[in-house]
Amino acid sequence: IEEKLIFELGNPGSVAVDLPEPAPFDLERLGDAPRRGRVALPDLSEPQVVRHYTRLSQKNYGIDTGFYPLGSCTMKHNPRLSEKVARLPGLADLHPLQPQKTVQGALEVIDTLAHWLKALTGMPAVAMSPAAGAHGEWCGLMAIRSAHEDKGEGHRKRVLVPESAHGTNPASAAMCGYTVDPIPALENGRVDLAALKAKLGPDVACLMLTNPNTCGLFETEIVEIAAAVHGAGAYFYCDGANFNAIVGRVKIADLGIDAMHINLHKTFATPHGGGGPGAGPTVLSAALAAFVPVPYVVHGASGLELVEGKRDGAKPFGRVKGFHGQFGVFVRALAYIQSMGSDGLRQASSDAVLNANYLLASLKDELSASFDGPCMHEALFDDRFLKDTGVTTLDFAKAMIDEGYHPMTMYFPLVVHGALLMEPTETESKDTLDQFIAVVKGLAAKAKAGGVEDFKAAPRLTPRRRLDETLAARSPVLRWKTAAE
Amino acid sequence: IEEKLIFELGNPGSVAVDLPEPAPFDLERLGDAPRRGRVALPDLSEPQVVRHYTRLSQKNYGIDTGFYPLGSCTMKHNPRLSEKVARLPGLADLHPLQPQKTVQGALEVIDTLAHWLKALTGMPAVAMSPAAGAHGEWCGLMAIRSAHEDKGEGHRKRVLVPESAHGTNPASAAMCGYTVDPIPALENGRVDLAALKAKLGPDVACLMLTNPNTCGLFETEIVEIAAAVHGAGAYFYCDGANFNAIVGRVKIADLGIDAMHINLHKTFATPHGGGGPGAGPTVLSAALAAFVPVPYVVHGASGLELVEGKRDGAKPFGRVKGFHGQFGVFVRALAYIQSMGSDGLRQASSDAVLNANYLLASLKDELSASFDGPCMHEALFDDRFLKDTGVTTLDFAKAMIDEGYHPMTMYFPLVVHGALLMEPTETESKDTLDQFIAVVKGLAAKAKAGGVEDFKAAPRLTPRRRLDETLAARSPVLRWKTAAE
Amino acid sequence: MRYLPLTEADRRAMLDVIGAKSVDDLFRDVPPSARLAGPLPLPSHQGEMEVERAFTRMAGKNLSAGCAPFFIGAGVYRHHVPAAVDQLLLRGEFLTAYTPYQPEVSQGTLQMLFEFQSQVATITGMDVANASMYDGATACAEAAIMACRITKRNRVIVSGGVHPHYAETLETSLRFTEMEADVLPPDPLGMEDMIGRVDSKTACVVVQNPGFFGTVRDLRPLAALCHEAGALLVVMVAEPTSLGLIESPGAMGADIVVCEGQSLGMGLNFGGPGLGLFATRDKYVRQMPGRLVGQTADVDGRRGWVLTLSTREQHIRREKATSNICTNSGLCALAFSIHLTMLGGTGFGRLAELNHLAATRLEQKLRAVKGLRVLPQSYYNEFAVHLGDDADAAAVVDALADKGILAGVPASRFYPTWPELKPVLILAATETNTEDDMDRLVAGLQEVL
Amino acid sequence: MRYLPLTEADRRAMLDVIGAKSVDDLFRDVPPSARLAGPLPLPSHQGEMEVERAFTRMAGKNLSAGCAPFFIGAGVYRHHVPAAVDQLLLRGEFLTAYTPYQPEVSQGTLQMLFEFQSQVATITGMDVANASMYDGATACAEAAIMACRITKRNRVIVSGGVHPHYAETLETSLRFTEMEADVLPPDPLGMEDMIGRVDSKTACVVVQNPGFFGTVRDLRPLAALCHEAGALLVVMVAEPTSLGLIESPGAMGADIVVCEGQSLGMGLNFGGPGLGLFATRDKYVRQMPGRLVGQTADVDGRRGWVLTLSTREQHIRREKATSNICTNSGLCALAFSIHLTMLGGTGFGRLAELNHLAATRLEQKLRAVKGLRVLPQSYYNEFAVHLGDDADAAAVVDALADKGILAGVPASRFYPTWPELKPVLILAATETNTEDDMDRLVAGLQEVL
Repeated sequence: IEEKLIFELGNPGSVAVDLPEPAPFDLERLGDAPRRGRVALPDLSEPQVVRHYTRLSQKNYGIDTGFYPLGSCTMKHNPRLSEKVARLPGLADLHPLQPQKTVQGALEVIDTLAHWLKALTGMPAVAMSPAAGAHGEWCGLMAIRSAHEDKGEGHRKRVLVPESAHGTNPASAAMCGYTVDPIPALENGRVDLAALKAKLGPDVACLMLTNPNTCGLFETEIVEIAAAVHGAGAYFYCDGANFNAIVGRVKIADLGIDAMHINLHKTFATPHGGGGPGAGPTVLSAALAAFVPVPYVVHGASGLELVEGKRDGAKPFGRVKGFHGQFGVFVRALAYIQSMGSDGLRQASSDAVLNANYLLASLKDELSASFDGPCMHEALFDDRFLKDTGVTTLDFAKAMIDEGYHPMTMYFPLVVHGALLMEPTETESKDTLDQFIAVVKGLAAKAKAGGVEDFKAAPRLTPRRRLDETLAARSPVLRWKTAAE
Repeated sequence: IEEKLIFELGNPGSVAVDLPEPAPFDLERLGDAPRRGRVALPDLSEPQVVRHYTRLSQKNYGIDTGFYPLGSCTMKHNPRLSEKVARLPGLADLHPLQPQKTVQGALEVIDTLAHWLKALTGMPAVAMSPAAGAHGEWCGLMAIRSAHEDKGEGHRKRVLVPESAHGTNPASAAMCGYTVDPIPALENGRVDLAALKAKLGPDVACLMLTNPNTCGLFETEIVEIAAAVHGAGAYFYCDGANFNAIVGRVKIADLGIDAMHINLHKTFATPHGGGGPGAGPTVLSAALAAFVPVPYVVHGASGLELVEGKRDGAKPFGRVKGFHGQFGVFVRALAYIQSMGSDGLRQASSDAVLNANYLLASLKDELSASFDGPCMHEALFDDRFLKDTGVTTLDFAKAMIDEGYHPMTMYFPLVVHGALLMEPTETESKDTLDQFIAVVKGLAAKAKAGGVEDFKAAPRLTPRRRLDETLAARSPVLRWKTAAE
Repeated sequence: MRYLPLTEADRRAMLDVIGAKSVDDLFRDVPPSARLAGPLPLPSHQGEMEVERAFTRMAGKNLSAGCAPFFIGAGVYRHHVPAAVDQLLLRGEFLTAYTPYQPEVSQGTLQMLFEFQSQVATITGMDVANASMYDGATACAEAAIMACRITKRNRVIVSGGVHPHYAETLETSLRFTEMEADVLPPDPLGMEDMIGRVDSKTACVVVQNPGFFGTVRDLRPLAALCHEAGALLVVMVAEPTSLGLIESPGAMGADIVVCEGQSLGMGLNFGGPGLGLFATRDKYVRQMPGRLVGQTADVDGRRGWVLTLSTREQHIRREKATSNICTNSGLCALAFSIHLTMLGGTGFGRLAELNHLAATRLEQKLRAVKGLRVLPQSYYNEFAVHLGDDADAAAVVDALADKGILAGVPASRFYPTWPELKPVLILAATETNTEDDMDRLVAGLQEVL
Repeated sequence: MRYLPLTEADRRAMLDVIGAKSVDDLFRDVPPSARLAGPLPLPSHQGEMEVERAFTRMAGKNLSAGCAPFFIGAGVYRHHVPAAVDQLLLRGEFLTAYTPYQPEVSQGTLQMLFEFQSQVATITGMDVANASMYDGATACAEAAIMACRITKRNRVIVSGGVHPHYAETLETSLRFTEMEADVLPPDPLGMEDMIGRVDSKTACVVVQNPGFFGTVRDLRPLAALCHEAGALLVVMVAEPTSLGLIESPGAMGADIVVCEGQSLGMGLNFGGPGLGLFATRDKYVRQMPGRLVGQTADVDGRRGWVLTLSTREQHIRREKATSNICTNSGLCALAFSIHLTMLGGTGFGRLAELNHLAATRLEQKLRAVKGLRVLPQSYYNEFAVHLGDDADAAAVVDALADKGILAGVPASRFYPTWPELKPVLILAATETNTEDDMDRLVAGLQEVL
């Protein structure tokens, strides 16, 4: 069933919100720029709106509708309790600028979550306000740069980033005024420690490393890496996107890390919502703790206190967003954390790693595993198994859609050819994995047996089949226009 | 995508509700019938449960997903505000047996809704507790029988019911100890007044008449009918299933009606929920008012009072359900009523009738309209237009599914051959109706052009194609059993 | 008017197609004397904000259960409902669907109901269950009528342990029929004896387990007695969570089991809507009221579900139907089924243990209240207490309500004409009650008694 | 542990397939020194009921906006959100989807975002909008950076009418770069003059309209000034409902428009998450940060949507990207878009009128408060007031909070080092404020002043 755009559904004069007719008033107080005429938005009634968005939603795939093994995205189940408590009026209906004595419970949410994040990582400080992972990276780098400046080492402007890193890493470094220097990987998918050491020098501000890395592997030499980085006077930033693999099994502080953002929406199960919102609190080592940006919560004489400006001893590097952080996400993440508890979080990372290794072990004969196991929370394959079949990684992914699955991550990380990166997460059952394994094996066999045509034609069962991305980019149509426009 | 039964998904030891381990206790107080062993229900985790029910829901069609022109069912939009207010803890989290002073607001909901129902119908009394339409019918008949008994006319045990009536009418009469005597219809789809008069007699308890009737027509001679019924010492029961056609345009009292149930879930927009719950408050004339069953709300000295037993002047015929009526449905219906207001309710019935007549006028040349217009809230067609095509009403209905519509009501009412009864309701837009009309015309043309094979094969695009109802009834499988059972 | 999509321009265009001058024309079949010229003198339409304010105001006049130590049961029980239940319920595909008459577009509702039927049959220990009735009270009445139909007898014996509202509903249902109900006196001690009452005219005996005053009984002797006399045993369960800890009625010999399903998935809702569960033996399935979902196959041979055995129902059989029921409690059945699925066999048993444990804990603590004694010998999560010969339980409840404690239901609310029940109070405890709740109740009772 | 489906038996079977003895084996790449042997000394897992109780307790420590006469704005506004918005948002297909990288299974999110982009472009009067940023503050900073990139200049002038948190965020963002921010002093009277400030080094001027203290300005002269100097005009709108009544920034000559979208669809949420709207001219689209959805066709020629122009983005361009942003505010964009769709053009205008009317009504009523004067000449739904030379607005707000009135924000909270702002209070009024709310505020002010 096709669904029109709202602009095509409107019927001037319909209304989905009954507002009283405003009393007559003059525009005297409105200044000298009143709008002339009605804003050109369509008018719809409530039944039309509800049906429109219901139908649109039916064209989407979500964790709720099926297995979503999208590597590096940690698509785990989103608890319903989190959605419920986030809607308690005493938490949802609070203004960030209310007098602090009227929001002590909200500050307690922030403070309690901060406590958990610090305890789980072993780090002494956390910047709560970053809005997302990339924002948290930037926050961590800002703290690092502030620390260097504070020590009179403002000349350190080179950041080392492995080739396999998420694109946000170099981009965040650039936004901090840093230059990016790539470091290569070894055959076994880990950082080349020797190459790293060779790159270290007095102009290096920090190393940015993802751990577990984007190949789904734990950086075995991480302690040595940290020592080398620190030895060169640089800091060690860790991209925490894959924290879900090790929560409760490894303390970040024990690895020698100075800063790491935590994607609450990945590791702590808050909904991705088709692109966000997320939250990226950044834990910091003692060396960086003083630079936490405002605002932050402290225990004061009359209860919890939100520090919004300068304060003795602190050297905040500034402010990173409008208010006090992604509070709605905090509530959900804390509800998840308290539901799971220390034992549950450890079990979750254990199960996430178990599930990934189960996929790796079950598929390694049919697909080409890029590295030997054990992997951490995700299993990486490349396209060697498709050699000479005419089927590409993209084709293979699209064929999975017709089988009822969201595809794995394709073509990332860039360090292997035609990557297929699968992250099952701990919230999938063995039954689901077994069905998935059977389907993937079946597709691999089909590809090898010459079924390329079918792959090229996939997906067939979706509301739209393959979409022309080149056309979209070549002549961008980025908004609705009337025929006249 | 297939969805297993929960019994096939379970995994012993999983849990979707974390309950504390009970402290050890003896069963001393539990009596002499403790359960031996675990109840044989499957164990699932929350992710599995959420996905299971989400996927099941995707196999359903609802008003939210598309046009639902199911005749006699009034499938109108269900307002979202109603769902919100019904969940206010101050209304949802109330026990029916709390001290009355702690539930004055809840009693106000019941009393306010009762006021509206009485005002909209012009009737002096209403029994609020019936749980659904059929239950309301039975309640009205119980009041009628009680009134006759009270007058010493307990011998009146015959109830007149038109052939076109809903099956609930005769069934309710039977449950009241009445016998049912059918009355025929005229060519124009209305009750045959002469035949009715001939059937009236001293043993007739009442007439049960649906108005507007199940052919979607207003009973033009209803005032004469009422007079005749009353003249014979009988009462006049009206089936109010089709009240949506006339709310705010006709007062029930002005038609000479003694009792009528109101399907709150139809007329006042509360969700049908795949079969219920509904609510069937029954308005009563002065002659029947004394017999309202307990409980009911009155204005007392210290506020609103819930009368649960005998009380001066009242002669309740008993109690019809566990507590005080379908309170959750009342809240939703009242929110709808207050949102619409007197002007909106009148506009709603006007639009409902307009939409039905628009369908009738637009389709009468392609389909065979059973009666000339104007109709009320629904348009009735029969299968003459399918003559010699090989296509049945059923086939036609199934073909509509593939076009994205829920079928109209088929084979009801029984008074025309191969009936197709369409009720668009007022919450559908002209745009929706126009698309629907085009599709129906297209199907009619296809049927006439010899496309019978396609019709027989429909539906094709549903999770299941035509299901074998005979098999289901011949060897009933009514519950899941293990292979061993 | 936010729910009405038609604009004035639409209306005009549609009237033109119809060939009518005005909407009034379309109402020309209404006798002129009955036509209303304009809106009735009632309030006009309002925005969401205004309506929401009005409901918030009404809600504010109530003391909600969550805001008080809460010990009320007597047929409606407060349990924790997992957040997922309501969020799934709100999905439009469930919420806004009609009865699944078109199976091809209703497999969601149908499969859910098939699972529900299976769950109900499992917990009650019966062969088969229907797709729900209005509530426990009406289900109970329907069970009695069904028993009369099966046995071709007319006399229904109703235990004094049956919820008085159910007994009243049953009596009302039989009132103008050939059938008659013999309702025994209230039985707070659970000492009622049926021997000698069941005879060859008895269609069925209706008992509630646990009883209204709390007593849990082994029904096997009674079942044997009934069956010997050719009568059926109808067992009502007002608190189905008890089935996690008490032998199922099916296993004890019941012929028909009815329950109020509110305990799972639904919350309190001031007592409505309820959810009637109805289960019986295979041999009686064609005498059963209510809708049934059955398994079948589609033309491609794939498993699927349809409504079945509808020749029992009013829309086919009219006055000869097993019942007049049409609308059921589908959405409540969904809530019940989701909650029970979330509990699973393991959680269902554990929940029952926690409930019983809460009640025994409450009994322990109540020992501190002088003169109070617990009446039934056995109970699940609820029991009647006697507050002392001079006590008025209704006054006590009233006084405690003023202290913000919702302290059970006085038996006199149901039995105003039984002076010996004036000091009797019915108290329930569930997994939702904290130690602190119980301490506040005990302190409150000590103060007002 | 209700979110974990694996059972012990599953784990055992899976380890066997893997060929590992224990899960610990799978962690063998972790240096032994960094392995934790068991759970950290933190609380264990809890049931829903316990967690819900903990959150209810924390919620109970707050005074929620709905429980008080409420006049706080200053960047976050309280509006009535229709019930349908949240219920649609909760649909799992929206809620639990990822970024729509696989367009065939994401047409819902993609079409919604295309509609969102169209709505944002329409209300701001711009050519094109992206699919959202974190919030208004970060969007504002990104706009300044983009302006520098376009003009190849490094100087950003920030009006004193820009929300101080936004100005701080912007300053922080430029802190370690070649770019520099010149933030003008706070401008409570809306008298700020830019003439002479804009020169050939100026990349852009950033203004907020209505301003932080309320002033509504005609930006056309400023736009002309900027364009003459080769600089861009960046307009920040903190309260987008104002666009229903005030000329759009696009129509007044803005080059980049950023807004905080929280006003529609989202509620307060203690200020986060927010929703950054970002719109610009067609010619600058390839310099824009953030995700974009574009229209295209599938292999069958049917209209569809995809993410497009991603060569601007970090996942393709890495350190050369227009921004590091990846996660956006998709779900907030959905809420905003549904609310705006429900309002429609008609409702959007009317809502703005009601807001302005509420503010003018509040101004009228405040005349009763001696010594109080409204500062800006023009305003939309918010204005700063001066409470008298000796007054301490923070103390006033504090005292009124004790009376259960949430009476705006003292300017000193943002500008602690500006003594002349000590008596200044910023008050907002929206369609949610009743006459009674306003009367209580006025009475409260009269009491404490």
